[in-house]
Amino acid sequence: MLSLIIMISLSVLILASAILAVQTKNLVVAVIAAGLVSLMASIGYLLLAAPDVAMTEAAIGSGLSTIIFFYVLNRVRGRDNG
Amino acid sequence: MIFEPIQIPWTILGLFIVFNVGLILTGTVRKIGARVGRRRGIRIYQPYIDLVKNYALRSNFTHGMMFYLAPVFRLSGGVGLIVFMPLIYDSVHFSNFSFAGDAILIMYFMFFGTLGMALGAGEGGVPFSAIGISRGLSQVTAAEIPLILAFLAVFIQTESFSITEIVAAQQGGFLNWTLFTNPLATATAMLAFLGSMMRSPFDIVLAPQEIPIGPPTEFHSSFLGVLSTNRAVFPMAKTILYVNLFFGGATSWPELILKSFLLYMWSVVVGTIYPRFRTEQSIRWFMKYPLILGVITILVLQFG
Amino acid sequence: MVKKLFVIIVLIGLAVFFYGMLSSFSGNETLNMSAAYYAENGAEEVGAANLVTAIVVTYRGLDTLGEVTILFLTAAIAAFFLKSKDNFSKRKVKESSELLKTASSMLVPLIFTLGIYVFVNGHLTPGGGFQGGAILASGLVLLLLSEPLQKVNSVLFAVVESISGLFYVGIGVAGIFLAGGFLDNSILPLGEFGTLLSAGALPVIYILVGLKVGSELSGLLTKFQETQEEN
Amino acid sequence: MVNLILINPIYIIGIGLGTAFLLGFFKKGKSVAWALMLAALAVMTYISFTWLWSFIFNGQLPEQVYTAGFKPPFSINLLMGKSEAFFTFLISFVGFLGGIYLFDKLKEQGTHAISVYLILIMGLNGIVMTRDIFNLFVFLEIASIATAGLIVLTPDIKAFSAGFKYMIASGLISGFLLIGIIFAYYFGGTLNIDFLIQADLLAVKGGVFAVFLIIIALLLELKPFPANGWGIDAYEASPAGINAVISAASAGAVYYVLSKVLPIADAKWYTVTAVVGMITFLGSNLMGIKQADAKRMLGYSSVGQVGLLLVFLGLSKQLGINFEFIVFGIIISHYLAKAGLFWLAGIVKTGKLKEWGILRRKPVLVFFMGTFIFALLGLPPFPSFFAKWTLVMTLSAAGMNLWVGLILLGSLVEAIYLFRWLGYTVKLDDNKELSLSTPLYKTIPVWVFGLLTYYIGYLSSTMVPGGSSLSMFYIPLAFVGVLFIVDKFLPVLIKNTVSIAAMAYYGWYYMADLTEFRMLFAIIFIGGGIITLIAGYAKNGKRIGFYPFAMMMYAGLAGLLLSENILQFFISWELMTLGSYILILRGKKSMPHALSYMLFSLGGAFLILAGLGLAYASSGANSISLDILKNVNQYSGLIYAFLAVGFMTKTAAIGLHIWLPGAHAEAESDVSPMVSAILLKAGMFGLVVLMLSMGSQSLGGVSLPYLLGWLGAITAILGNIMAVFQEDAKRLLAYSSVGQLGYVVFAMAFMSHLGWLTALAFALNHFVFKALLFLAIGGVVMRTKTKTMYEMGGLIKRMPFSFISVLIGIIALSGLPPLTGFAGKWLSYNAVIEKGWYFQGFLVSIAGLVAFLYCFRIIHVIFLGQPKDKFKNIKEAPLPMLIAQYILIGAIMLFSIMPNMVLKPVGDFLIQYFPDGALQWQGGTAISRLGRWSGVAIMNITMGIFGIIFVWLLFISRKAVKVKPFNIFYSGEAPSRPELTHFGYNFFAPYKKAVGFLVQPLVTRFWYGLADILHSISDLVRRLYNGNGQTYAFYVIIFMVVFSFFTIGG
Amino acid sequence: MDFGQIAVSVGFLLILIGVWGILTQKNIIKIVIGFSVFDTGLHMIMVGIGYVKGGTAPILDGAIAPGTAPINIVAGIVDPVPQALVLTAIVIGLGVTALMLAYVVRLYEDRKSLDISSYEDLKW
Repeated sequence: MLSLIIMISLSVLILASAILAVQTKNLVVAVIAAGLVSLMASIGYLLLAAPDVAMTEAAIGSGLSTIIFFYVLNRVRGRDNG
Repeated sequence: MIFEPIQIPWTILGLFIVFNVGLILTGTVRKIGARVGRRRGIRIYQPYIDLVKNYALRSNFTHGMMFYLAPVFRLSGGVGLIVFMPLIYDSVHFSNFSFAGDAILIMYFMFFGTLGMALGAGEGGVPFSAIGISRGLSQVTAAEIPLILAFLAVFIQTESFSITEIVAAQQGGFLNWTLFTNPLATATAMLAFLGSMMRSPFDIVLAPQEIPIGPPTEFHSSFLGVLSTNRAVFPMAKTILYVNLFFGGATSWPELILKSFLLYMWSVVVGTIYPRFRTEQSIRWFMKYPLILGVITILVLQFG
Repeated sequence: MVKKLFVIIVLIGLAVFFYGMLSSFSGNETLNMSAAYYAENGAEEVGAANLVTAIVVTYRGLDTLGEVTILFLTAAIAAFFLKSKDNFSKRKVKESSELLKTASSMLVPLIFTLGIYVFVNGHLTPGGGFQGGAILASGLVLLLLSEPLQKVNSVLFAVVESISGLFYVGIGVAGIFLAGGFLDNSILPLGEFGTLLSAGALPVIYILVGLKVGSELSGLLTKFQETQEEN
Repeated sequence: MVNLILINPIYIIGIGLGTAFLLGFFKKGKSVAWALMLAALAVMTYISFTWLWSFIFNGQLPEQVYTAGFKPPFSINLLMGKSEAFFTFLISFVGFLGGIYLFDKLKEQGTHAISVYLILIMGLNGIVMTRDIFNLFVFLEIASIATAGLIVLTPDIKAFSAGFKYMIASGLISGFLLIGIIFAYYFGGTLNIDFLIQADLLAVKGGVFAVFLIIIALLLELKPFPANGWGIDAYEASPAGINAVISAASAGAVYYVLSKVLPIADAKWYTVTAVVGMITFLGSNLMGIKQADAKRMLGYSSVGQVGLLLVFLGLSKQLGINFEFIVFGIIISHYLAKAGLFWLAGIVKTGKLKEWGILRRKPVLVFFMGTFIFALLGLPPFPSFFAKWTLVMTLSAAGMNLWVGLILLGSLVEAIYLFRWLGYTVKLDDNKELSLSTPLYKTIPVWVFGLLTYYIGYLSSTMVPGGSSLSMFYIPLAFVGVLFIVDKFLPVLIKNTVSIAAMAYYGWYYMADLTEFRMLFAIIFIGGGIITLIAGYAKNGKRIGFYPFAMMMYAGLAGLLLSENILQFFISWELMTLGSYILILRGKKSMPHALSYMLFSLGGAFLILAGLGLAYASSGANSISLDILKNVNQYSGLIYAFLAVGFMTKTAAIGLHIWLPGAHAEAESDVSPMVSAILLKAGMFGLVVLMLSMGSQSLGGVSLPYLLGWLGAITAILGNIMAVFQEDAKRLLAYSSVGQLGYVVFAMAFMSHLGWLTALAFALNHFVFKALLFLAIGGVVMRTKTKTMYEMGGLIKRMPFSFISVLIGIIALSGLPPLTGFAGKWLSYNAVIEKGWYFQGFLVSIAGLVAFLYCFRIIHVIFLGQPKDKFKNIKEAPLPMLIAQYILIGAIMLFSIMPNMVLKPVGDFLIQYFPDGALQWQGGTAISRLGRWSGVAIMNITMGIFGIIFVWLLFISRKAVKVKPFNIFYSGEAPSRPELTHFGYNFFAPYKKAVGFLVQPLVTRFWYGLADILHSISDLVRRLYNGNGQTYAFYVIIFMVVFSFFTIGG
Repeated sequence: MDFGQIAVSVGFLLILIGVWGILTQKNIIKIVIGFSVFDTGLHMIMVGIGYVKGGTAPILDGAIAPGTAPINIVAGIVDPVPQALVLTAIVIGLGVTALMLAYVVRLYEDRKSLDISSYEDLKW
């Protein structure tokens, strides 16, 4: 029962961050929100008995992709600001 | 019927008669035309004098090959028409060389002279002749269109192209003439006839006021002589064709001459009444009344 | 705005479609045919405790090879237009703080060890080549953050990448000769189930995958990094 | 056959990948890397080749390749069957040649690019071989990412934006594919395709969703219209060498995948595939019309071709045993042609179609370009022709006429832009500022594929049903081939002589046994061909590109006469069309006209094809003999109408005539007589075959010959009237041909003895005098360098021999006695009265009168009147042309004097078809029921009179002085439009004023209107492709949603 | 409610959100973010599909002791296949995202704009 509650609240959080990621004008917030989606999804994967996937999603989806996003943002924003 | 040498002298005789009749007819018609216009007019034998004068002229020049050939073409056309037509119905001697072909041949042979003439005139390089030719060809072909319809009607009616047979079908009283058996076709043909005779209102081709005398402008002396010879022969040939196709043909020379004269007069009468048409006016005119009449004739035959 | 309206309409259509799919999905009570087979025979045939790894590396080894290839492709493509133009050294880049430097000099070896651990134990515990590789790459990120001026030796990555790739293909081919087929892990003895040196060539393959993924991701990251420094 | 050692196909993937990884060591040695890549590709090609070889020749059975030592469905397995061997071979081979071609680009971008390229080829191979659906997904991803990477091989902004769009769309598509795959796994319990097929997903509730997603995603990968903007942009942006591989290899691979996966679905999905394919085929080709960029246009064409393949796939059940052959033909043609064309596009570099003239610097490449275009459009002797032929026959037999119609329609639309492009290349200016570099590594692939196109065409010809009968083409086509090879080296003199000798020999050896109609047409085709070739001696230099095509045309014409089955007949028809198209295209300003000629011809050919297909189906005899036309059971009216209209595109009946004037008028001086006097008769021959086989048929209660009669009559009169108003001499003659062929059709429609005699007399005459006139006028045009009549004048002095030719020609044309033209007229009157079609007959007579007008004009304005100063010293036409003319004059004279020589035998064999109403002959006199006509007598009498008068006139005017025409000019004023003051301009102005309304270019307006509409639609629809990646992605989603509604039903 | 079903529903919703982002956002980086959400959705669906009610992770030394009879293993674990597939899919997703971002960088360098409508050179 507890896990179900966790799962549902996790789902709500995932969806909320996803909407935030897609809708916000602030790119940094968007990237972080997208990373959060991945991170929370990886928690969800643990609940779904998929530790391998959880690790991968955490390392790659929320880790490396976010880093690449930031590299690109940095690159692009630096230009915008001056 | 096949060719026999004896036909040659008879044909030449027929040709000679037609030639003289044609010359006299020309003179007569001009005289009458003058009288109607309250002028004295020429002497009836004046055409003979003109002809001799032309042949006798000493000054003589040429433009080249086609210039030479033009009168030859022209006269061959006229003579050929006579030669390919049976003149007198049921006469062995005056059937000429009609074994060579039929009415279709005549229809197409009419253009032989026209073509040569136009070409010869063209070589002269005088724009007047070119203008005359353009007008002439336009008008003649326009007139020819209803004519073809009328001819077709006759062919269909008698189921033959042979002039002899067409005349034969009209024997036995004047009510058997095409004039009465197919008045529409005849009417069409008579309207078309006006156009081919180059008389007012369809005489713009020669239009003496604008372009000295049309296509033959450059021709004179013996060349003009040959052309004038043809002027006697060619209208006669056409008239005879009409007589054969629409007016019961002729069984004797007097009948032929009388009918030809009357028919000839038809164009003269109309000519003295109406003023001249411009070329496109003529074309439109031919495309209107005669054509409509002719088409009705054909449609009646085809679907009626 | 009209465009958004269209998008909404189409998305509703898509949602209806998805709803249809969802309602046809009723969850699983038992394993299906394939999964049951793996569950029953995986341990015996492959000798790996981690069934996911067994599937990834052997049963579906060709997928994994393809997947590694995709990363390779991405790095290669990014490389040929995100080229460094050798002018970044002229530019002044802000020095990183001492704290970051010290922290990273301590952390990086740890991270690397963790990564290696993860892929060496891929056949026993959760994790494996990809995860380990990714961890190696994140170690590198830290390195890059702390020492922006240090020219990362991209040649090293390329060599590691090529060698591991070649060996990977080589092991696969060896499978044809020594065992049942391409990428068969039984070219090496299966060993005792559950120990480090078991599951035949599986750990070797996973190590190669880990090295390859790590070097590829690192290569990719440095490409972005270098471009960033470029101007 | 030789046994080749088979190599495990997994090595294709192993070697590809291994080499790609190995390249990492060669960062500096780019040439070594490139060579390694080629070596790898060569080995990959060889592996596939060994398999293909064994499958074809050694009866090899398909072989499963297991990975990881386990059996499917639990591990991934690959399959090497015949299809796999074929497709992998295609992929690796184009990869290999493409690799050579890309030498400079790949070297420039370095080792990375080389390995990406290699991986692309490897991935495509994997796509073809794998039997596991998720593995398929992985390979698809590899291929699409590699493609996205190669798009930016020329790193400019366009390439990057195209690559980005490509990635958005393909990312979405592969996402949906993945959902489909995982659900398929859920419902089917396996990922192996074979097991999924057995699992019958559609039987499970919800399984349809999985099937839908998988199939729709694969369809989307094939870039269906309109959800394909991303693909098209990629084609435009990426380097041509890459496009060649994408178009030739990727499309083939994904197509094969779809055919592999489609069995998981049921019949409905096949229909969906066919419909999507058809929409794509039509839509993409429609888009192609408006394109100005070569690569983009080819992109549309590629997408269209794939659409066509999808149609076949969807209809595979209906195509039955012929499916493989059809797909093989279309795929291999697309493969060779599209790769070849893209390579050429890379050589030309400039994107703009109108700048392709620079390719002419390398005539061989233009030759190959033509080859590829013809192959793409399914013209013989290329493989796609045989495929299309089989397709139409099979579909017709299955009663699927709508599909046949749409496929042919789409092909026609495709022809519009491809032929326009070819026209630009052959005709438009060679822009000197552009450079054309043709390094060996770029031309070799083109050569290889070009030659392969021919070889595989030959192979296909042996595989098609009835293919053994095609050996009749070998000798003539081999001769054409030899001419192509020596074309560059030999002068006209030799080639002309050889050609004449070859034609004479061929005619003598193969065609002497022909009888009846075929003999008559053989005289026209071969005899006429030889005479017109004689005129060819007038040309100097080498005349490159003339003889092969002229001979090809004659080979086609001869083939028509020799053909015994519909396949031979149709191939001959197409060969003739092709040859003549190029001949016409050779003219100076003939580009647009050649295009419209080709389009009308193709349209006609397609109608013929459809008609033959229907006949094949309707006769039910499963035979392709020409006799099936005699045994049609149903659709007879439709077949008759199709074939008749098809043939009449060649005879240029009114409504279908607009190509003719330009094509004939702008052609070279000795090509005009070929196409006008000879080629048009091919259409007539078609009608002869049709009408003799099928007799009279009616459609919707209307007798078709009756309609033909009206059509012929109207064509005759309108064609002639239009001729009257032409200012251009050759155009005038061309319109006259329209009219003359109208007579022929009219007379044939009588279906009576006299009617056919008339038609044949007309045809024979037209052949002689039109050849004569075109040669004569051609000679004049050659000297004066103008075709406008009023700019000439007075040429009789300088060119008397030509004048005489024209004079004789026009007398014969206008049907004046005593020359031959009269024969036709006289016969036609007989036939008309007998048949009772008076009014139509009257129209035809008027047409004759009108002909007289233009005949006169052409001779008058050109040869008579004031000579022009600038032509003062002009020379008579070259001797060879005059010789040809005088041979024809001889023929006219002979025929005029002894018409019985030809007409009597013709009448004799006509009796067996039309026994009633034959002519009686008394020596040279023909006697019909209605009248008589003696050609000899008329000739003799006329000449007698003419001679006598001429001699007499010569005598009386012997002292005539020759003068020069007055030089009348404009009185010192220079008019702004000098032609207005020239009598020869608008010669028949009165007629124009009176009846000009009759010749309003209604038909022209109609076709141009149609073309405009087509262009506007194309222009409108292509606005869909607004260049925005988001919009493209949107289309992808819409496509999916819309199709989900149609297939799953909401 | 089954965890698997929840995961699949969330996955579908994520996909819808991602597609919404791809189709409506003007900024190309936002479009790539939309993609990454889309990808996460895909992965969730896949993992959800493989979930078996009450199953444990498919690792034989954790909840399931080594030596357990095969039939019991079958009863005890979740489906390992989708998990294997997801591993592959995640890495592929990373590749695609990285490549897209690389394109973004290049596009931006050329035109200094992140608006997708600035890149419509090729059309019609």
